[in-house]
Amino acid sequence: MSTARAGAAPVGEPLAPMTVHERAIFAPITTTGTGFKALALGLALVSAWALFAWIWQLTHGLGVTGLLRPTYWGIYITNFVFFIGVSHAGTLISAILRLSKAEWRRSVTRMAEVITVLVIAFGAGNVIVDLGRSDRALYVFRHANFKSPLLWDICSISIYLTASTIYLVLPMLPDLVRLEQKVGGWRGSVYRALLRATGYRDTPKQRHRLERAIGVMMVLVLPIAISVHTVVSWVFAMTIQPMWHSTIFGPYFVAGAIFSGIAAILTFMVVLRRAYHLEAYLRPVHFDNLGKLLLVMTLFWLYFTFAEHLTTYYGGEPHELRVLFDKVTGRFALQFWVMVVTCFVIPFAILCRAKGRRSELGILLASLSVNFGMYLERYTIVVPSLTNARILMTDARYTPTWVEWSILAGCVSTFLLLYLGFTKLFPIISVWEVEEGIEHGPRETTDRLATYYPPMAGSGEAP
Amino acid sequence: MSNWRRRDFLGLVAGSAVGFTLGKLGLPALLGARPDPASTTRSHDGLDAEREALGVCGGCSAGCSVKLRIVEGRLVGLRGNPLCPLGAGGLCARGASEVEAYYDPDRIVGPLVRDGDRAKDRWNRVTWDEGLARVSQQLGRLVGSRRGARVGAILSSARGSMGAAVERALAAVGSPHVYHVDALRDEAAAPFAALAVGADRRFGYDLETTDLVLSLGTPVLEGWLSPAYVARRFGQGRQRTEARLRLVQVESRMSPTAMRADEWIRCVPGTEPLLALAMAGVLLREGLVDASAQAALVGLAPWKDAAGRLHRGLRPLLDYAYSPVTVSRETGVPVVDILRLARMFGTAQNPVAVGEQTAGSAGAFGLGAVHLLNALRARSGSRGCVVTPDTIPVTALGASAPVEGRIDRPPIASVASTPVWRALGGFETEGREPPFDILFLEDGAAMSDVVAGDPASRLLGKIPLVVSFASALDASTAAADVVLPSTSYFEQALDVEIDAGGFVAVAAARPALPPLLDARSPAQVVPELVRRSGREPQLGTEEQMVRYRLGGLYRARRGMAYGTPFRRGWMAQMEEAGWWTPASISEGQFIDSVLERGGWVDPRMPRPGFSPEKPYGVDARGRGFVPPAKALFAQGAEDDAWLPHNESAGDSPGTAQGMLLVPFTVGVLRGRGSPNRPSLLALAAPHVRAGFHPWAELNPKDAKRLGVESGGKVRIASEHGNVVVSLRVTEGVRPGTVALANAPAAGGAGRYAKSWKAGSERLMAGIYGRLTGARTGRGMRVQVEAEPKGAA
Amino acid sequence: MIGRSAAWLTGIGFVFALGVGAYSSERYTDQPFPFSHAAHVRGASCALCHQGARTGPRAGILDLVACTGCHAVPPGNPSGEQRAAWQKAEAGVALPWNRLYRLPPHVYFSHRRHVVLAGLDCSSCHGDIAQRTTAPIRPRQIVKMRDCIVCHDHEKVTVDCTGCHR
Amino acid sequence: MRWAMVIDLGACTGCGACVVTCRQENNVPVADEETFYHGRNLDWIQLEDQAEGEYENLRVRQYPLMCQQCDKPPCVKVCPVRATYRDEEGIVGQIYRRCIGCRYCTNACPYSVKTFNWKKPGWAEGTERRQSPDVSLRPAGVVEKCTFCHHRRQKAKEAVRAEGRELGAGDYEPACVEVCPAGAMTFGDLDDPSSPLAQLVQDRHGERLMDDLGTEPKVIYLRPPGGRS
Repeated sequence: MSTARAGAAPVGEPLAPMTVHERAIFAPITTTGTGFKALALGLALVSAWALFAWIWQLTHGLGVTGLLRPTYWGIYITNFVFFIGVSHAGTLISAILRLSKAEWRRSVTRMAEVITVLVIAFGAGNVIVDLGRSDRALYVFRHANFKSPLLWDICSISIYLTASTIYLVLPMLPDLVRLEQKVGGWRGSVYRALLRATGYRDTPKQRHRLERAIGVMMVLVLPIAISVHTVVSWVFAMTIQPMWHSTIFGPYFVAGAIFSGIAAILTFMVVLRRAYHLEAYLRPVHFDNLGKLLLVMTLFWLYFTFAEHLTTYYGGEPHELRVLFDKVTGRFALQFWVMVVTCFVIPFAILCRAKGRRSELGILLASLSVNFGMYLERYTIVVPSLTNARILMTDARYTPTWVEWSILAGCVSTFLLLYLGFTKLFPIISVWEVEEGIEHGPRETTDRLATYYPPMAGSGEAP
Repeated sequence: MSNWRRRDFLGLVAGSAVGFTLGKLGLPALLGARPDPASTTRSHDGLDAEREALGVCGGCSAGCSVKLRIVEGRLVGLRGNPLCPLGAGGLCARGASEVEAYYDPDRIVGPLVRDGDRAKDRWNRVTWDEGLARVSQQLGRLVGSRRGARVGAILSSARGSMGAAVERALAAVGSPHVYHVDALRDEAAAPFAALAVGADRRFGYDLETTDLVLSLGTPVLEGWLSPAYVARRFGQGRQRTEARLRLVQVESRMSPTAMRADEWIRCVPGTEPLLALAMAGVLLREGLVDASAQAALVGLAPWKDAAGRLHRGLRPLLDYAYSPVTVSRETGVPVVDILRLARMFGTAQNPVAVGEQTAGSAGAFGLGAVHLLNALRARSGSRGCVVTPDTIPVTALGASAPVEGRIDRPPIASVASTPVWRALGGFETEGREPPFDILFLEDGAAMSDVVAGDPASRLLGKIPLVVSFASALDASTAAADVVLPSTSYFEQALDVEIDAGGFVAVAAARPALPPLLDARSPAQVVPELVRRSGREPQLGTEEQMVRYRLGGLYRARRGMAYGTPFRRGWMAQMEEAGWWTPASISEGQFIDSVLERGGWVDPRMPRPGFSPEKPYGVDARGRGFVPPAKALFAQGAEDDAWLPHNESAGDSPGTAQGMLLVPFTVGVLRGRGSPNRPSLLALAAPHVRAGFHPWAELNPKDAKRLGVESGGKVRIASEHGNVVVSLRVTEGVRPGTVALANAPAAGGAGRYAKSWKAGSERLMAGIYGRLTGARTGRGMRVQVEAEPKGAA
Repeated sequence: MIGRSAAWLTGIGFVFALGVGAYSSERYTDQPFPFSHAAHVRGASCALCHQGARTGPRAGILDLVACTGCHAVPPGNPSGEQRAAWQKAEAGVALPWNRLYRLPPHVYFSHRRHVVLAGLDCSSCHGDIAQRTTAPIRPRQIVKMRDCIVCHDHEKVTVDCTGCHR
Repeated sequence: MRWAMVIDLGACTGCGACVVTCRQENNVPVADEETFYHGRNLDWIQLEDQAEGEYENLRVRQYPLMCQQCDKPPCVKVCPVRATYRDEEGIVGQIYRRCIGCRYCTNACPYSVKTFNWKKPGWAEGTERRQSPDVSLRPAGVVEKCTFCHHRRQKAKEAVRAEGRELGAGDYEPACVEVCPAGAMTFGDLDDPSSPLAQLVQDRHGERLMDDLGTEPKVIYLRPPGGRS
């Protein structure tokens, strides 16, 4: 373990040599290919277009969307739930992996945590875009009414944002120290400023305290993440709208969040592996394990969806049935059945065979289909219940307009842009964890294995 | 900013403090006082400048008195006048939307003269002098050449000061042609029904004590008579505990009236009169008819006339041709329902049967059958519901116009008159020259019977000069060469004779508001035209005309200014006993009190229409004739011609294959004034969520068969024309039939009403009931097919 | 020597504050015609001229026309423009005063309720106008909802939103 | 004091005068054809109907539907800024200056009677002259609803207090109640047993819309006695 030199490297000091892993992982930071520039430019264009669409909506009012009475929520609130769902990829999964000491987590955790931190902003941002009077958004704090699930939402999401940002930055500190020594140029001053702000110089004492902090955050982030998507589901479940007001929404949304979270990481792992040539660090075992997790979540999702729709159907309450049949056989049948196919049939078919889990194309296909499916799932939860109001009869149908699609596209493109930006500034894989794993991993694992079985005769250990 | 020392911080604080105080104190003095720009609005004289004024509602020809709320000279609200005998404080939807019509953004701002021929819809704005000159030249030429009779006026408002002024002015040039087209009354059927009452006089419905309304297709709750009056009586009747009003609606389509009826009798469209005949037969057979009423009717049993010829009696006809079984097969109504209805009608205390104003008119004899039911149930001493109020004793404005030469003579010499547009159509079909060189049209509602391509509309095209008084672009301005926009009723001094409620009343008001736009009332414009053409109509200002007419009420020593129901009841008893105690001393005071309270009413009970004591159409021995009564018999018509019978669908044209057409009129869009009212266009049919354009209704079974769905477009074609309208699929339509909306006066320009083109009246163009002359689509079959999306 | 940066800081602070001070200084409004309350009031109730206060929501101000009732000649030394306004007033044409207090359209505030029913004295909101010799040039304060709520709470009167919001 | 309304469906003729007058009284902008068919009209009260059965046994019940001024309003609970709330006298107010337009309350309301200003309300040229001074114009992006014409209560309270008495039955009624030609609507205080409203609720079979949802609505619909419709 190369210990960093005490104190910051004075300006102009020659850069220290990199280890083999550092060279591989720091490579994407320093070298930016033309493909990256083209992609960044494309994404920037989409984001600019989305900004134009939002300003257009601000000036012309929400009338430019397709929303109407009684379907008052549509694409924006679907975006909100979807992006908050995707955000569960990071902290929740990397926290679980760290807790369970799964050694294969080391090269995946940062990638996931970055998704969380960046995508929450777009989830909450969509609520602001959805407000009729976004200029009065701060009234939510000035005249807060804590009886409203929206307020619970705001609290839990802001806590979750802070917690996951801390949970991202803490494991980055050791890497920052290495970066500051080994990567110069303008990035150097950025790393120096960050390090000076935290005063972290990777001394053994500090490293020990860091690991204990990560341990605390690892435990703390789990309940917060669970609370976030439960509260997001309660925004719908607390009303008495048919097929919203049901107890299954809490766990259903959390399962859905983990489900779309894993899908999101898998997609990013495949793309980053190919783009930044990280084949050495993202081995088939990663895809295999996460693929199994995704398979489990697919089944979980199917279980929850089936349970919800069966209870609604069997209960036979007229308003609920009207929404159910509108989903299953009515105006939303296409979205509903495409959702079932993309959320269960395709992922299950690919992931249940090891070959599927290990093949790059299989994983990409499965995760993209789950991402798409989960977006449709949120759409078929939000819109049909509102369209089939209990007594208001209306023939007008909600069809999203270009403004809504542009803002959705803008959210995705800006998120990817930020993600790319992150990879250009910080290592996407946590170098010190990987190296620590290589050194201490095998020993720790074997020690741990030993504790699983009865002590060998004569080894002198306590049973 | 690399390293902050305490000194830097102190420096910043000191600098800011000094700067702020200087800014707060010194600068305004330097720049000079700047008045707050937003504060230059006028401060008011303390009071909110809010006042209330009385007016007459111009939404239809009923003449409800309304109370206007005017804040700072702006008309802001409208309520019913609590003293009004019609609405008693309530208003119908059209009345409530009068404020919207008053501020209609597409209202005509000033006199217009057409630029180019009538096809091109381009107008030039002119001053009033130019506009009047354009018309008075032609009028002068006619008057000069002794052909003053070739001037006509067709008005849509009820008889009143404006109608009298126009009549008086045209009489001054020797023309008798002032006709009233009344959207509320079935213009053609009303006189015919009066014939059944045996007296050529206005007749009405006094619904105060009615406990059963049997409606054979009449849209009772959708703009029939005066909607405010009918709604009030219906509401009171339904909230009574004893003798609660029941409404039975016989109609093939579930209209808003059928929705609220106690019973909705689903019959084959157009066969409503058959039910009336079957019920009459049951009443007679089961003796549910008052003996004295039966005795007063001639023609029930076979009888001999003065010349000794034997005539068939009505009862054998009813028993043979209209027994419940045959009628049940024809109408689709189960026999048990026919018997139950007849007994219900027979045992009700104060029933009334109504059959007028059905879009597919029930035909003359259908109305005869409906009023036969009323005649059979008339009892001595009962007030009855069909009443014949006396004439309203307003003083006529000078000599009344000559009668001969009027064009509304019917084809058969009977008292009934023919709708003026049907009569004009007659000129066209017979190839005669149009009777007018100048025609005045009050507004689109005056042309509600005219449909593009009709003989009447073709004749209208031939009339050299058509002048419209409409206040907004509508059907009449489309046909006109000169538009002399009329002021709103709230800007005129006027009185309107009320004949909707069967009682005798006149609504009157002074101008509540100054003219909003450069408009004048026809009551000023027509006399002015006549003066400029060289004749003198001897008419004063509007206010003088109104006061002169109201003077007659005082001299008639009857009635009182609008008052509370208690005062009306008390005054009625006094008048019954022969006393008349006006609250005011002089005629001037009486007229002022009438204008201040909104109108004049004669509270005495209107005389019942049918009553044995006063037989109708008396024969030699003083006995009345079975409706439609004596006049037809007098012309020696064949027996079955004058006895009430059902004009079978066979003899009305259009027996081609296809679905039965059920035309219906949209209640809120019926009436006069601006058609461009978004609130009403949105209220056309809340139960099928239709509005702003005509629509068709199909039963789900038919829709599936035709492969169309709600919201799509369908093409409906008959021999006379075809229409593409949006479709609504609803269970309220009888399988095998297609219901099609129409609101003739609603069509026209204006940003809200622009897509209300022709509805079912286009399909029925040119088909008129033989006797009544009303447009009828009874028993007409049409082809219905889906219109591919994206087509026209 | 206080050092270069400190001098800079004071300068920037000064200019910045100058602008803030100027901008936030209340605008003030003068009236088209001079009027001295002191000369007219002498103990009479405000509602004598502002009759609206007793009868309805708006207090209102008498027009210049009323002044021509007593004054034969425009009082004080009127400018040419004021003299013309006076001639018009004598002919009965009202001269609009400039409004000081702005009532937002969503607020229902009635003078009668506060003056007659609550028996408040005019000075409690408008301050001591009676002694002024010149017309007040700015509202005593820009009335915000806070001010109403404070007084309503103090007087234990309802602070129900639908009471004043419309 | 709990203001409530009774609508006698036996007497209501479905003429729509209440709908037109409400728009006029409360400065609700009119909807043109495109807004109407796009489901963006802002009516605070509208004629809603429930149909059952097929042509042979079809029964349709049409009734005016406005905010039911619930005693346990689901919309008040969910409003994040307390812009909609139940006032001291049972009317659910909507404060347009605080509403942030999140439309959570419109989704929580089972009756869907809250409307939303999708765009800056358009007043055709000249029609702004018919705006009543008593009610403020709502900006774009704000939810609006029927408040039983509470601006009339403000003026009525002032007038009544000036006469030195408290608000009694008949001093204040919404515009729709005043204009109803059939006299089908009665308005009054549910807590005052002597008011005509309370008697009507007891004598006739009063029915509340979806009262199994626990919202305790205060608009009571009377079915016609014995009538089959």
